[in-house]
Amino acid sequence: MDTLFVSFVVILAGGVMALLLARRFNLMKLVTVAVMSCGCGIGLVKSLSLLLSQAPTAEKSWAWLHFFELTFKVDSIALFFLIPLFAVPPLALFYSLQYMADQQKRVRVAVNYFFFAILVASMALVVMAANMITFALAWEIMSLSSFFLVVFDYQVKANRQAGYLYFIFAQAGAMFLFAAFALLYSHTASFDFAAFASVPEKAKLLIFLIAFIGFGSKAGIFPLHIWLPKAHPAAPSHISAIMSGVMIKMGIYGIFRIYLLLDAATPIIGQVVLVTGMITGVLGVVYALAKQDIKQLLAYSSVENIGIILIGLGIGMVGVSEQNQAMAFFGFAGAMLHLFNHSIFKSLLFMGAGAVLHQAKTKNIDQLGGLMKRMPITGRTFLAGSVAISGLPPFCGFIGEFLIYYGAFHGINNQRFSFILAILAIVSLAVIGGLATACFTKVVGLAFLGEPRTEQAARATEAAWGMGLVMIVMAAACLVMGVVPEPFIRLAFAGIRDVGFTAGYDTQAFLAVVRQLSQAILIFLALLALVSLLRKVLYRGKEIGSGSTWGCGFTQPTVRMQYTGTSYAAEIIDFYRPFVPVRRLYSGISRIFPGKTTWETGVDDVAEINYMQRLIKPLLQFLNSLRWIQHGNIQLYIAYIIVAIIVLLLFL
Amino acid sequence: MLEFTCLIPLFTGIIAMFMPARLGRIILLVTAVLHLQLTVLGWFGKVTPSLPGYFAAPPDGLLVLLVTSFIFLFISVYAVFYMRETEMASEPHYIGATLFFLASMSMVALADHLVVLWIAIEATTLMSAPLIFLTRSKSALEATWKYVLICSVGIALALLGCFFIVMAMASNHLDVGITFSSLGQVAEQLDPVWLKAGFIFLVIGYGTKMGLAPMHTWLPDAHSEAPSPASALLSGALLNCAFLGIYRSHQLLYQAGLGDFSSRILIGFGLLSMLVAAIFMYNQTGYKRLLAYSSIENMGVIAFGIGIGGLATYGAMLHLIHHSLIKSALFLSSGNILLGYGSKLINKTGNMAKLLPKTFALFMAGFAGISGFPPFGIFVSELLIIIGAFQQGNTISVTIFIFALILVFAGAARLVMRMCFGRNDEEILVPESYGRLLPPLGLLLSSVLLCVWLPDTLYEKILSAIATIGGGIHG
Amino acid sequence: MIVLSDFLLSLTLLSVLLSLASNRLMALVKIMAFQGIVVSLIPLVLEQHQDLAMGSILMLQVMILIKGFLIPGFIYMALTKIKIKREIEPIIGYHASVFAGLFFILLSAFITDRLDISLPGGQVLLMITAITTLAAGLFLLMSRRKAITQVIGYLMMENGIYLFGTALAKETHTQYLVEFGVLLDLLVGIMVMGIVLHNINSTFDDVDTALLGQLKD
Amino acid sequence: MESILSLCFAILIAPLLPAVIQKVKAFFAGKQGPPLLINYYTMIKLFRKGSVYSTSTSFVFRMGPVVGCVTSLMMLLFFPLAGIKPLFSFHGDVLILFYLMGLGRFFTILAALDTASPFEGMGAAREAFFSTLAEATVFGILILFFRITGSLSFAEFFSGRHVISLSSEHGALLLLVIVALYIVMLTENSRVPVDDPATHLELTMIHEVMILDHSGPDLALIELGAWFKLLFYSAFLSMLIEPFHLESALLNSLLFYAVVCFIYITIGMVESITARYKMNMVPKFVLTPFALVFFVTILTMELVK
Repeated sequence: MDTLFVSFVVILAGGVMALLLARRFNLMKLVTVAVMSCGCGIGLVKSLSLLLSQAPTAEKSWAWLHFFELTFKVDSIALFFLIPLFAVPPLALFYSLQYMADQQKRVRVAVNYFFFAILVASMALVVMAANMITFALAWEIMSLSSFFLVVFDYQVKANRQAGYLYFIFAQAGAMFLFAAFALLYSHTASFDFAAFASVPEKAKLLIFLIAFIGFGSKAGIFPLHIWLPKAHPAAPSHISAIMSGVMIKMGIYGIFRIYLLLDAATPIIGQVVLVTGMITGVLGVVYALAKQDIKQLLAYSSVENIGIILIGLGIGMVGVSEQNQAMAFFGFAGAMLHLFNHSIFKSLLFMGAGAVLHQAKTKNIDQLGGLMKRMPITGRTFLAGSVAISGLPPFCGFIGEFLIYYGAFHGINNQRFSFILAILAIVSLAVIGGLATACFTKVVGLAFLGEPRTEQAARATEAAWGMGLVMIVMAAACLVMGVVPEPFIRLAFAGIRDVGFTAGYDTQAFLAVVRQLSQAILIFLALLALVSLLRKVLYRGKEIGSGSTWGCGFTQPTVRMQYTGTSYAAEIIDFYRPFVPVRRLYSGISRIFPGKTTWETGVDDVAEINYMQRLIKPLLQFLNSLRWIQHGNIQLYIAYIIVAIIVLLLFL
Repeated sequence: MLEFTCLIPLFTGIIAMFMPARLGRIILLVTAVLHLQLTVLGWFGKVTPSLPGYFAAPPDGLLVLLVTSFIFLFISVYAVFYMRETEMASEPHYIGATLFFLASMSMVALADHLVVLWIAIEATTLMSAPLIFLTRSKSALEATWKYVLICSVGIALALLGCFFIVMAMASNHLDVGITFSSLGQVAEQLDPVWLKAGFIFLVIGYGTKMGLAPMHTWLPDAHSEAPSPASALLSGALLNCAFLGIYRSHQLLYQAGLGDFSSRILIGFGLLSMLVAAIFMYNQTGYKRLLAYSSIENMGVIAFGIGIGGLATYGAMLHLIHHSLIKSALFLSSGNILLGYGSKLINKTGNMAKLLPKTFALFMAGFAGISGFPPFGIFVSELLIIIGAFQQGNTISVTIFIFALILVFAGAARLVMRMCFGRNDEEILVPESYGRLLPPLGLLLSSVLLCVWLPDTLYEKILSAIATIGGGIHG
Repeated sequence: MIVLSDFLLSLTLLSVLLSLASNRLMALVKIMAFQGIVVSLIPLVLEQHQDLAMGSILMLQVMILIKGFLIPGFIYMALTKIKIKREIEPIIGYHASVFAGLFFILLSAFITDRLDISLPGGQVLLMITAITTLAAGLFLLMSRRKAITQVIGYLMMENGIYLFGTALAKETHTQYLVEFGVLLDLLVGIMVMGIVLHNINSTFDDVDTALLGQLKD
Repeated sequence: MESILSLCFAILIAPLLPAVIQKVKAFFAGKQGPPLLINYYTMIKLFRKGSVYSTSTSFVFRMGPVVGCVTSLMMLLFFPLAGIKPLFSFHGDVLILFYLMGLGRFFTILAALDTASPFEGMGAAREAFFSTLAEATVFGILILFFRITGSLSFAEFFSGRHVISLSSEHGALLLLVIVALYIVMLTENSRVPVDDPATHLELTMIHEVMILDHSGPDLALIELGAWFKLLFYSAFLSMLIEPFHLESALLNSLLFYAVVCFIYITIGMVESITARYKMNMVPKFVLTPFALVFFVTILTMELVK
């Protein structure tokens, strides 16, 4: 455990070095990245070895401010969350070496690295915290540092707004957490996590729900997700990768942790988590489909994946309350594995999007196209990531979902309500999978394939080699984890080792299935190779012509006639109309010889609209209507004092 | 001899009034250092008050005195550099008034006699009025007028409150000195109705001074119109002094077994202040006014915490310390902003991150601190208040409390971001200088330091202070 | 003696009503001077202050000097020095003000009755006067536009509180502190207000508080 | 050995059966129709040809047919044709198989989008949409089967203790499932009334428009994939319909293929006597089986304990 603290110190040292060396840009980047990666590496190795060696949970604590204690504890769950947390940042850092190339902003870049270091360290502390004070402390530092990372490009107004929104959600979420902790403390009179289980059963549900809102706003559950699709596009891409790949998982960690600590008997908790997961998953992917901004789309896709993870957790929780060990085990393990996978492929995709943004200067799908030829590495790795995130074999996304399915199917034999929940979970997973396919075929098909829609896209060239290398590594990781999933599944199993209810579940039968699964994937790959070979043979020595795409009768089709992202998604969006309001702006046609007319559509977030219309606007109106209080008239100010006295005297 | 904390600044203030500015600055700094030394000596009990019927050094008073003295030193250093750059016409006046102000605040902290406390608090009003008035602009005049008049009215009512408390004693034919310490010993024999009436008037009166809504109306005007070092003093030190008056009264009621009554009133005022501050923060036009409303909000937090009792009182005391440190740092950096942009309007500022990077860092850090982010201490204090409130079962009020905190944060964050990151293409009038950067930095760092390591003596002092109102970390 | 004290108290009440009805600043200042003297005299004629110590007498003289002459004189000087219209320009009219004053008397009688405090003999009227003066002072503060009338209102309020103090507090407890405090407070307060007033006048050309309504949200 | 033979037979016969549909349609139209072996001829013709590729396309365009074909083939690999134990099978294989189908779809769509054509995207969008809905139905069916048999493998569905069969105690439920699966089959294989493979207006096509630019062996692979897929679905259906389990594998196979043939004929009949739906009606049509399956699954709450 001390080694882990050493790694924090190294990471933080890297961040401080960035500040110290801010004037020498390239040296600063190199040193910082090297030191911080080294720190992450130490942490990664240590946490992996701790996890695999089945070491007993270690604990360490310091006294703080006289009656608090900063207690840290690593159990298997914490260790499991530490792995992506230490694995992704070095890759993101390496990527950032060439991504953050603007010498003009060197101080800002240095500050960015500084907060990056703090973010990574604080996330690790969140995971290791073993009492609520420690947790809250680390949690708040995490929120604050990530805020500064989001507003890196503050000159753009949208980014400022995104940062603002994120800030509000972070703080409001933290307040909910504080409330939950305070409620816990009022029952246990102890800050220690271990005391949570002694809370009376009646209070547990309420506490969980409050904490769920707090953690959910960080994780991005629907409808608390609205900061996510704004903040992620605003941040630099390697930061988005960290935020989406690792940081929002802290919300999941919190939900999981508090669930385990409360050890509540009520089935409602699991049901709430499961249903929230389904809603989050389906709506997340529908919104992702509706967006034309790649990074925004990826952010919504993160919402979707949070939904999938929550479905997994929810299945696990329902399994626990139904005393169905298999269901619980696979639900939790699936959630863990999917979370791990998501941190890899989502980071990959954000980095790909960053490369596109860097080279083509736009994130809008409807202005891209044909990048596969111009940016072959980015294109291919992005394709791999897309397949993975759609949950399709042979990439890793499938494996996590497979586990969740497995758990959910074990719930089919339950009775009544939990049976229906299991059905709904499976169906929504299937729907999410289908929609994710639609969503990512849209991104790949429209941004990378076809013809460039704008000049910028046509001029794009491959990103710098370092960025490409990182993406290749991650794509390869996705493939390996998909084809040989067993070690990673074992890792996930090790991760939930300390979950009381599922402990001791016999995994041998399932691991046999996994080996067969892996075989099936290999068979598929072999067949694929075979048929490709066959195709090669069939084409050997034949004339391969090339020409323009057949325009179905149009003799001169232009690139502007390509199908756009908006039209691609239109029909599916229409199907989900009540939840996904489409905004249409049409200038209309008037007069006999009409002038230029415009037609614009966009999809607004139904949660955002409702917040604005139902909550923010009335609230602001109400506040505004009270502004007369400070009218500047001194006579009435004195009257206030008199009124206050009279009112108080009435209480006498 | 602890009374010298009042007398020294009083004398040096008189001297400084008639000295040239250059000498005055030295006098200011020397006095600040001397004052701090004396305070520290008093803190450790080396020096004690020598007029027992009138002055005493209870832990709460010492706490406020220390905070006042500490931030006064930093603000004085800042003021010296600030005045050099602004070429303030009436610099001796400023130095004199600020020293008188310090004297009166020290008197508040040490006062034990009901009426002495009252006189001292009224004196702070009168001594600080010239500080607000210093720029002599129309708006400064208006602010001063409102400040003096409203506070005087409030304080006059507090005097009535003092009479009522005396009456509470007289009507039961008790005969002890009307000091808080001796009243506390006979508290249970006091007439409850008079005591409660007295408390109401004291809360209204001192609450006017402390900026509790709805008596807060002067505060945003005065704090925004005063020169920045003076605003920092007003917000960081004066409000605590007024709070001390309320705290003592609450203490008295608690000892008389009427703690519930006074707690409820404090909770009510606390929440009302936070909500009122929230109303005016989200759409504020001036950043100094924004900070002023934030002070109202924080005073509300403190009142709420004291009212809740138990663990929350400890939080409230921590909040008092950290609020003073952070808010004065914020006001000091707002002075830099004012010099830089030449305007108090938020719309005229912007892009601080580029134009005034160091001030930006301070301001942003201060904002993060005041909003309750670690490593600043308000994180701990707010958390403790929330925990304490839940522990006491005040669910509804703590819900409002949290709601108000979120509202205030949302309102302030928008404007702070506008200032720090918004567009602005104008030139900076006065560049940053270290003399005006280091004092706020020092204040912020001390907040961080106190959040990392709280000296035992401070901890024990806080505990013994809150023990008298039934607060405590295990309560 | 009872008669004398009641007489003085009635005079105070009269001055209160007069001040509410007066439409000239100069007259108002004179009324306040009168009220100051009367109020200062009241402790002298109260029953429990029969045996006057040397200190009290000294205090009394200082009191009369300040309340009756110094402060009104100061305000008078301010009035003559600054160019202001001499009308009071009330927000609430004179007649209404007088009625309000009468209402205050009724109200304070009611409150005194309800309070039912064991006041040492014959001080019921004292309480009534104190509350009325206090209320009327606050009323002046709220209902008059000129800044200078507000100062006078404040003065009147302080008179009321002072009366309260004499009614409620025993000498032994306060030991001149109340008097001392009130005087110091008044003196410095009025001085500060006067200086501000002067500056307001020179900056705005008038002391109408309508001009002092620029700082708002 | 049996398994390999059965698989080879299925692969060989897959191109033959669609010709049956064409025959039926011709019969209804009063025409003679193409010969039964027409598809083999087509295959040979296509294999001999070269290709023309659009300059817009990339490697994804060439990958599409291969992946599509292989994923369909995978289904046959794992399916117990005529009740004969498949080559490969494990608990949970249905999940990966249907996801592999998804992969095939993924690449087919991408290949369509790769052409930068104004029309192929249209087909791709519809394909993505309808198959999402169909997938939900398929998983609904899997839930039901799991409820009945406790397994997640094609092989185990039709062998072992709890066999899915019309003659079993859940036979009544199965009728509804058969209807549902039939509709899914029509959807997934682009048949009338969802799609019309014979249509010639690009604007109204779904699957066909996506492969407009493919030619030569690539097109042949696509066609092969489509035939495999159709065969898989009809095999699945016929395993549900046909309740007999004869001792002899040969007889069993005969019966099985007879039923498969019958299903192909019904497809032809449906195509002959119904018109295709308007595009906006299709989602409703595709949702019908989902509703059916969901209903059935809920019913099992009482029936299957």
